[in-house]
Parts: sequence; structure tokens; C-alpha cells
Amino acid sequence: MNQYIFHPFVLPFVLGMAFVLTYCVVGLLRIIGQLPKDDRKKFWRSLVTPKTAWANIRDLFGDCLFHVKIWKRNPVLGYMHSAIAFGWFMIIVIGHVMLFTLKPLEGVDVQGFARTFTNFYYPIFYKHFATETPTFAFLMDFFLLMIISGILIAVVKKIYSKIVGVKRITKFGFADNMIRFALWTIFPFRLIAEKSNIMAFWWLYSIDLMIFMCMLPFTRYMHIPTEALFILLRHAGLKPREPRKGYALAQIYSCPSCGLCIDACPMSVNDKNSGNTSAYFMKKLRNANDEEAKRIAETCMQCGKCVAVCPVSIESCDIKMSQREATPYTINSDHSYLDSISTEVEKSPSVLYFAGCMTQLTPKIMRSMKKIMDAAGENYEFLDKDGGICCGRPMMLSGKKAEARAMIEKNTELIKKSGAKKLVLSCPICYKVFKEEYNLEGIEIQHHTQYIEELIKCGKIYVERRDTKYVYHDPCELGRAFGIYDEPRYVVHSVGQIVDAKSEKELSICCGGSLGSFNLTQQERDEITANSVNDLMFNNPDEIVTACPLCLKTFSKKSPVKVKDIAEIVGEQIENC
Amino acid sequence: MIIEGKQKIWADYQKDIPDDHYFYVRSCIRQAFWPGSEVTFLDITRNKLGKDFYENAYHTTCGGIAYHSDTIPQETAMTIIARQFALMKESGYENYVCSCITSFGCYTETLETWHEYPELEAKIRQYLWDSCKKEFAKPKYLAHASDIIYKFRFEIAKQMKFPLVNVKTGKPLKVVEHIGCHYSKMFPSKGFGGAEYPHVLVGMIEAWGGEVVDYPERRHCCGFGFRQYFVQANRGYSESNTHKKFESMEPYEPDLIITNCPGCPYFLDRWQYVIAEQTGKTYGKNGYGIPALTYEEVAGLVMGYDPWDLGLQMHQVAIEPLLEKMGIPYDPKRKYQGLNGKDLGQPMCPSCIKSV
Amino acid sequence: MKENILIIGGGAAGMEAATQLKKLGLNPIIVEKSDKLGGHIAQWDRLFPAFHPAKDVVEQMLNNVKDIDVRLNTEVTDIQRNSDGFKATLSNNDTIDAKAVILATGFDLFKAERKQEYGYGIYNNVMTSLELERFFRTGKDDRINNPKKIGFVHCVGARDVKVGNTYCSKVCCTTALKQACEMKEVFPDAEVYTFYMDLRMFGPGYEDLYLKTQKDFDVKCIRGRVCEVSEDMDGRLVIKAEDTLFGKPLKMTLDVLILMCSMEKAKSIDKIQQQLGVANNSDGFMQNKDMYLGMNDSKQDGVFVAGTCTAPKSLPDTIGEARSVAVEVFNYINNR
Amino acid sequence: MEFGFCLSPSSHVKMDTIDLTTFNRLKETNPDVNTCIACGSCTATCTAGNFTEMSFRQLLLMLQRGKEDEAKKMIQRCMLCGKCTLVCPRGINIRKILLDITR
Repeated sequence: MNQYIFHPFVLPFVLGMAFVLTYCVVGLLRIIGQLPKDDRKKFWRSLVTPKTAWANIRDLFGDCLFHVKIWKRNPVLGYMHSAIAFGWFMIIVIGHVMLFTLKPLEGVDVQGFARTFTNFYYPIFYKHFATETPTFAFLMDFFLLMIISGILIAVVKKIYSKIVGVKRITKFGFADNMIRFALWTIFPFRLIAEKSNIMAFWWLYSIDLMIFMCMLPFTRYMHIPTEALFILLRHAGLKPREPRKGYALAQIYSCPSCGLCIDACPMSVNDKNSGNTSAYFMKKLRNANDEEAKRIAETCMQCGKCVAVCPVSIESCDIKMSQREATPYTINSDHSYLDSISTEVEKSPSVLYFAGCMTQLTPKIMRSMKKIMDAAGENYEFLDKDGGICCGRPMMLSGKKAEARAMIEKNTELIKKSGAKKLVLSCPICYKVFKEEYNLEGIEIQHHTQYIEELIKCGKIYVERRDTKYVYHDPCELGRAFGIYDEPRYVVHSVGQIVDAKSEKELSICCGGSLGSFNLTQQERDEITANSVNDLMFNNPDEIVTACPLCLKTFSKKSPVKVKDIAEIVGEQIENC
Repeated sequence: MIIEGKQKIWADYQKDIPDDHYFYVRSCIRQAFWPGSEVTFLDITRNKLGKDFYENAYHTTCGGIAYHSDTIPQETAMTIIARQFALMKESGYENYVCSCITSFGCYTETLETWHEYPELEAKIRQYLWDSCKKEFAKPKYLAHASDIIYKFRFEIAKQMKFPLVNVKTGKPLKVVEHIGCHYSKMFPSKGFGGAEYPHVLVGMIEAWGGEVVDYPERRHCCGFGFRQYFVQANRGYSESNTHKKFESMEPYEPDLIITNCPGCPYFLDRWQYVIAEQTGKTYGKNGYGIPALTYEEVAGLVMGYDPWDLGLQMHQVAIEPLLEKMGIPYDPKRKYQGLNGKDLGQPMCPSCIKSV
Repeated sequence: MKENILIIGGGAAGMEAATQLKKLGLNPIIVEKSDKLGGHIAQWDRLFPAFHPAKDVVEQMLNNVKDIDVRLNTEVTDIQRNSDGFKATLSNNDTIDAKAVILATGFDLFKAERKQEYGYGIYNNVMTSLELERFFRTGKDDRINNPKKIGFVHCVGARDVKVGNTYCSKVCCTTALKQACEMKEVFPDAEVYTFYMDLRMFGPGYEDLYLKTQKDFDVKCIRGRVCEVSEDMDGRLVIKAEDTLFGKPLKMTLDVLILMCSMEKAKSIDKIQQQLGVANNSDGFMQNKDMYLGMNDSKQDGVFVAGTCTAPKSLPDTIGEARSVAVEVFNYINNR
Repeated sequence: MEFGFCLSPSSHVKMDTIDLTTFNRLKETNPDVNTCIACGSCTATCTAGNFTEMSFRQLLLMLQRGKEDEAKKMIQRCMLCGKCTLVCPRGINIRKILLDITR
């Protein structure tokens, strides 16, 4: 047998590779198996539907190899990731291409299994076994250096993360540190081995690979193989049902613990709370630390910013919700008293206005809405002028979907009975649940930002412009949840000058008042609010405008300038026409 | 317990009452409940102490029951009282003593009201004249019959045959004192010892050799409360009051309860039977209850009156264990015989509480 | 200008007024009936709201009056007005001629035994706030034996028509919470209850003390006046009160009950007050000229009032009044 | 024997014997349960309280007076809307406490 085709140092690699492949296949089957039946069907169908199939291919390359999302956010980190991922991918591909085009095994007396076995490791250690053409040599060296350049950045990032614009990185345990060290050293070893052909380095290279692959399933680097599956599942349009099964499990393993969400999370303004961010949540889930996972899930404000910045698009908010749903409480809700509430309506309005609980605490929004609707000559009615029924969203936020139904049904009944064709809401918290959970066919649901924009655009109201500099705060459940960014800005622009906040739109920082969190103390919330206000004050606006009664109430406590609702500034500048 | 503290209060709440020449009025319900008590009182004061206690055959109720049951207005009650005072005046007495605590409360309340509102007194004077053509004088001194026994407690002690001592152990009997609410709770200065730590019964117990039990619910009402008792559905409240007191005194293992009100001994006595029926619980030893006696009955016992002459067979709770503790001889056969020796017939004996 | 100013009372008000008058060039003379200066505050261990040692304050005040003529163990037995001011005869037969008199006679603590239902002087384990301060100072009191349940009753002798005091004694609420915290410090395992009618946390830092009392010391504040105290077989106290916020009566056993006694005007000054013609107000405290601009003036020329002889006051209030009375007296002497 | 009446239960809260397990457990995770000043803001603003007897102020007292069953019954009315938490002058995290009670 040709001495150049086999050497014992390939064995560690082969072992590692065999292990990781087995693990991945088993994991894959497990995840698919855990999917509820209808989800599984959806998944198979998505693989053959051209639209999703194309999206799959696009994202597999774009996200897994080129890391387009990270590039967009931070080119240095983008380069780091794509250098390593794409470089590695390329040397594997080129290695195999070389195997086929140069046919180095041709004429060697290996057949059958032995042949396959040799194919398996040959491209990884090819330089020890054969020489290549200059083109291949150049390509292989080029990508190897590319990987090493990425690793260099990674080392620098580890030592001084601020240099790449990251304030906080996830804190890792022993395994994660160890595998990272293995990853960092694989390619330098390979470079030295290839250039010097010293056996020791080939051994080190192979052992490093084995360490990396054997540890892979137990560390964050598992995201590399899992992400591919996650992309497919995501495109199939699934939702996590249980916090540690099926789709959620795929997400858990896809989380690279990169920690981008740590800086993004509004809670991180307090160092103590940076441990309550999504990266750690996913880690706790992965480690099956249910107690902690539960606690973090209930501390989260559900603002969605971690999802917005996640390079892997992990739906951590949804997983946290499924975690909340999985927590058994015995609240035994009894809302039967709602049955006795009369559904009689005095008049039949065309527009029905539902202020919501939070707006009841900010009556100036209601007053402004009344003024606006009067000015527009609308035939409207207030659904909850004498105190209404909660929309059900807060109950759902606590993970009690079934308990929320009684409220949803009663409100639905009240709304349908009114005969209105349009429902206007002032509270984005309500808006979300009305949009997602209510069955109000034939009734248009609008947040008042959209409604006012419409009134202005169609000339039903005329707003006199003034000289005030406004900054607009995007409420989480209006902005990130529904992408309603332009309507409010149009409205604010109609009233006065609009300046940017430091973080805008999908990066806007939660006010801190969120009903999503159960555990945050008032003091912790105040810190978040102060930070968010600072961000809004970036361009020294005269007034802060928001479109959520809860944001309004929360900011008002901490803001150095006046805080107003969008309806309020319109109400102030309104003229009948 | 700091006894000096109590003594200081007792010294502060002493009232001035004469030691002789009283116009005595009876209680409506005591005559039915404890027929021996008032007789004994008069016998002790007149014959044993040699005092002048006059009783007028024409005196009536004070109206207290009707007044507290909201069936007559205060003016009516006051006119009835004015008539009693008129009888006293006509009989030539100035000192008024009543057997009933409710009456004592009503008299005190009336006199205090007249003091504060003289126009009301004038009005009542007119009412009395219009209705009976009588004129009244306010008593110079008003006393409750227990005040008299309290005043003469040491004289009684001198004639004492059976002190409140357990003859078998030689130890003083443990005695619970229970004061009628209307004795001093309304006007603390009108009762010996005031409202919080009344001395009227404590003084008797101590003078006669007993040991006073001060238990947490000592101040609590026996539960009579006219409106509570008169309506059957409300009697549970009445019973519950008594129950609360017994639960509180139980750990002290009292031998005897001494009272100065018509209703209290009645309810403290009879409810023990009802509680035993309903809950199976008795508060004395060996399935007996705790005897609840009037102060006259206790005075009579210590002075050596025959228990059956005192009317102790009228008590639901068997009195015999107490008599045995005190070493008082008694003839079991005479228990249910009338004064003339005629057999009155034995009452049915409940199974839940021992009655003999 | 070395006019004599007679100050009756050597408590916080008297000492502080004397200190200021001396600085203003007058000659204050303090007549104090007890054997030392300091009044009630000298019997206190720590002061609300910040648990500041009372000793520090008292020592500083004592230091200030080092050079001042102080007559201890002495009472004014007679005082006569003359053309020159006042002539006071003391219990040691000395006489003092003074241009002006300051009444800084302070308060008597309400005699807790007057509220008979609380059983002070009858039940072993009922004590007053003052006695508790003594416990904090000396660490000794027979009534306090590692208690597991401790109760405080507010408004003892205050806001109570039955004892003739309809006024609020102002400082007892804060004192009660302070003492409750201190009890919790000494006996961390004990449960501490305060029975209040209203919690009047009127000064700076007082509300913070309230929050601390609830949150850090886990003192349970129950709104309702204790109405009845009795002793059980073990000598523990059985109390009854209504939890008025819950709307139900409650009953509990306590190991020690502390009565927050109110302030009453000191009685020992009645005769002198009468001689000077200074009347009492409806609360039984000395009447001042008016409660806004004339708070330090009595209605009599040359007679001034300061401190708790006119109404219940906190220590800072008293010191403030003592300083203002000094200015009033100074102006009075100068304008004569 | 049938009397037509019976002993009525005492209305006294017997502080010596009540069971405070739930409240004490609650206190460990939410020390602010102690800080209620009974102002009643939570009750006044309560969405469910508009239709029912729901009152968080009372509910806390129920737990402190050993009426856990009543408290748990009252919680059933709650909509968890969070207005109470927003208006509480002591900053008590009421929604969390409500959930924790049921755990």
C-alpha cells in the first residue's frame, strides 16, 4: 500500500468527524421527530415549494457562509465570521474538487470502503499525501490565510472587544473556552504542518480537529451545523410550541452565544441584568436549567430587540413565551362575571375607539383622540368610556393563553355588536393582541397613529405645523412587532420638525415600562427608562413623542423634556376644515 | 399580674353609700331564675346584719327589658323609673337599692341624663303627674344590691361558717367573678373598682377566702344581650359569647363563677348545658359544669344557709361537687322538695352534662 | 448690657435658648428642678429618623451651657412682676431679678396607667416608650426576656377624648417605628407589630424610616387601636384590636407591649404659670400669642414660651423655637 | 337535640394560630409585599374591580390574616392588566406578586 495515502495521524480527525456526523444525524432526526405533526407536514412541504426553497438556498449561503446580517451590522465582525466560515467551506470544497480533478487516488490500490475512507480524510491532509497544481495551491493557501485572518480578529476581539464595537460578550465556561482555543489553533497548525511537513504539527492539527468536533455538540459551536436546519424550519413558518423541543430545540442549538443581544437588550443597562439576556436564556435552556430559564423568561420585557439584532434570527421572545406557557400556575381564572356585562349599544358608530387599560391612566390621549375625531367629523363611539375589559394581552404575556380567551371573546362580542367597521386603538399592547388573536372579520383594526395619518392624508383634519423639534419613540409592539415606523413619522412631521434618536425603529430601546416583564423592580425599570430617554435626547429635541400610553407614562417620570402622545401633539395643532 | 396596680385603681374607684335605710326593688327575672337570691339578700341584710331594707309591694319593673329591646321610648322608661322613685319618697326613704344590674344601669343612666338635661327631668316629672298623680324625689344614694354585700363583706366574713376553701386540700377555691355589663361599663365611677378591674365581686371573694381568677376574656359580656336572646335565630350569638368565656377560663380550672347580674348566671349556667349538647364539651371536672352562682347565693353558702333553701337546685349545673369541696352538708333527698316538704318531681337529666 | 433672663426648665429648649442668649450678650439663668440638665432627651437612647445617639446632641448642648448660670435641684416657688421686670424666689430661698422670663418647662409623659384597659402597672409586661428607651440605654429590663412577639400601641393618651387629650402628640408615630426597628435589631427573630391610627410621618427622612421599618425590619403595621389587654396563664399578654383596613377584629398574644405615651404639659409649673398670668389653650398646653408670628410670646409682657410647653414638638422643632425665642427676648430687651 | 341555633364562629382573626406560609414565602421573593401603605390606588384603578370585588390591597391583607382561600378566590377575577402596578406609590410589583401567590 502506498505510504502516501494513509498515516495514523488522520485517525483523530476521522474519529472526530465520525462522531460529529453521527451526532448531527441523530439530532436532526430527534428534532424532526419532536415537531408536531402539522408542523412536520409544513416543513416537508416548504422544502419543495419553490419560494421557500429559494429562500432556503439564499439564506444558507447568505447567513451560514457569508454572514450577510453581521456584515450589515458590523463589517469587522462580518469579515471575521465569513472569513472563517467561508474560508473553511472553500478549503473543504476545493480539497474535494482537487480530489476529483487531480484524481490522486487513481492507480492506488484502494477499493470499496477503504476508498471511501480515504476520500474522507484525503482533502483535509492532502498536502502530506500529494502535491497539487499551483492554482489549487494558491487557492488553498489563500483561503487558509483568509481563515487565519478571521481568527486573528477573533483573538483581538476576545482580548479587547470594544475594538470591534462590542461592549459585552457572553461569558463562557470551560468547554466553550477550550473549543475556542482548539478552533483558533487548527488552522495555524495546518499552515505550519503544510509548510514544514513536520509530523508533530500534522498530529496537532488532526488532534485539534478531533477536539473541535468532539466538543462541538456540547458547545456553542454547535450553531454551525444547526443553523442550516434552523433556516429550513424557519422558512417553513413554524412557531416554537415548547421551550425545549422541536423547533425551539433547533433554535437553542443555533444560538452562537455571540452576545450581540446582550448589548442590544435594554436590561443590560444594569450589569446585573445582562445575565438575563437572550444569549444566556438560550444557554440555560441548552443546559436544561429550567429554574433559571423560567426566571429569565419572566424577567424579559418582550421588547423584541434581541430578535431584531440576532444574526441568526433566533426567535428568543417566542421561545420565552413558550417557556412561560410551560410554567404551570394555578390561577384558576374565573372571568364569568364578564357575562353579565351588557352589550347594548346606543348608537351604531362607524368608528369604534378602544382606549384600553393603560390609556385609562393617560386620559389626555383619550381627550386628544376625541378632539381629533370630532374635528374629522367621524361617527365614533368610545367602547370603554366607563372602564372597559382588558384586551387579554397582559394575560397572554403571562403565558395564560386560555385564560385570556374570556376577555377576548367578550370584547369581540362588544365590538361586533357595535356594528362599527373600524376599530381604533391607542395602545400598541392591545393592538398586538387584536391583530393576532381577535377574529374581527370585516372590521379594520388600526392603531391611532395609522388612523391619524389616514385622516391627515385624506384631508379630514388639517394640522398646523409648528416649530417644535420632536423625537419619535417607536413603541416595541408597534415598531418591531408590526413595522409601523412610517405612519407615526409622517404624522409627527405634519406637526413639526422631527429629529432622530440615537437608536431608531427596529433598534429603538424599550421604555422600561413593559408589561412583558414580571420580575424587574421599579428601580431596574427606572434605569432602563433613563437610558432610553438619554438615547432619545441624542439630538436635543424639544419634546419626546410616543404612541403608547405606557411609554408615555414611563418616560414622563424621567424625561427632561415634555413627553407627549402622538394624538396629543396632533390635538394641539388641529384645525377644523 | 401586679396586684398593687389593681389596688391603686380600686382605691381610686370607691363610692360613697350609706350603710342603712334602703328602699329595695326587685329584679323581674331573678325572681323566676333564682328565687332564693333576693330572699337571702333581705334575710342577710335585715336579720343577719340588722339593717333596714324596705320593700314596697307596689314597685314594678324598671322598664329596662322593654327599653333595651327597643319596644318603649326612653321617656316611658324614665317615667316608670320616676314612679319607682315616687314610691321611695312616699315610703320615706332616700337611699335606693336595686337587685338588677340592668335596672342599676337604667337608674344611673336616667339620673345622669336628668343631670345633664334638667328639662328632661321636668318633662318626666310632668308625665308622672299626668299619668299617676305622683311626685318623685331623686334618691340621695343609688346602690346595687351587690354594693351592699360588698360593703358588708367583712361583717359577713365574721359570721362565715364555710369559707371559699377546698376542705380536702385546704387551698382557696378558684373563683371567676363576672360583672354585669351595665354595672360599671357605662359609668365607671358608679361601680366599686371602676369598669376595667371592678372590685365589687373580687372584694367578696377575697374577704371570704377564695382566690380570684383573672382570665383573658374576663371583661367579656355573658352574651345575654336582650336582642340576641329574644330572637331564637340570634341565640347562637348569645351562646357563642358564653362559649368564648368558658374557653378562655377553662385552663384555670375554676371551681365557681360568681355574678352580680340577673342574666349572667342564668346564661353562664344554662348555656353550659347547650354547649355540652352541641359540642359534647363540659368545663368542670368529671363531666360536670362550673357552677355559676349569684353573690347572694355565695354569701348564703358561706354563712351556712341550707343550699336547697338558697334555691341552688334551680341551677342546671350540679352544685353538689362545690358543696362537697366547701364541706357544706346537704340532704340530697331534699333537693327537689318544696318548702312544705312536698315532692316537686325530678327534672329530666341530660346525658351530656352531669346534673347530680 | 448684662440683663438677667430667667429660663425655667433645663431641657433642650432651655439649654439652647440660654446658649443663644449668651451669644447675644445677655445673662441667662437656667432653673432646673431635677439634678441634671437635658430634660427628656437625656433619657433617650437614639433619635429618629436616623438612629442618631441622643447623647451626642445632649453633650453638645451641655458643652454650650458650660459657662451659664445653672441652678439644679431648684424650682421657682414664687414670681412677682415689678417695675424692673420679675423677681423670682427659688426653692433654696435664693432670689433672681430678671428682665424677662422664658418658660421652657417642657412636657410630662402621659401617665399610662390612666388608660386602664392597657393594664400598665397591672400586667407585668406592659411598658412605656420611655422605659423602652431606658432598656436600649442600659440593656436591662425585667419585662423584656427574649420576647418573640412585641407590640406597640400608638396614641396612648393622645387623640382620645376619654382621657381629655384630643390633640396629636406628633412624635410618637415616628418614635414607635424607630423603637420597633431597634427592637428588631436586638431581637431579630421577634415579630414586631405596631398598632397605629394614622402614621404621621411628617418630617424629612421620616417616610424613609417608615419604608425601612416595613421592608428591612419586617415590622407589621396594623391600623387599629388596641382596645383591650389581658394576661393569660403564662403571663403573656392577650390583646384585642380591630384591623380596620381588613375590617375584622383580631386577637393575638404578645410577650411585651409598649405604650407610646403622649406629651402633656408639665404640671409642676401650674402655680408659676398662674402667677405670670399665662393661660392654657384648649389642649392644656400654654397659650402663645398666636401660632404663626407670635409663637414664642405669651400674652404677658416679658414672658416668653419655647419648646413643648406650648404643644408637642420634635427635637428639631424645639431647638428652632429655642433659637427664635432668644432673638425675641433680645429684641424685647433692646426695645424696652 | 335541635335548638334552632348554633355556636357562631368567631369573627376574630386569631393571629397566634393563622397559617402564614404563603405570605412568608411571598415575602422571600418579593420583599415589597411588606411595603403596602393601604392607599387603595390599586383597588381604585383595577379593571376587574370595576365589575367585581377584586382588591389587591385586601388580597394582601387576606394573606397576612390567614385567609388564603379567600385571597386565591379573589385572584381568579384578576385580568393581570397591570394598572395596579403602574399606580402603586410604593412601586410594589403587583403583577409578579399575583402570579407568585398562585405558584
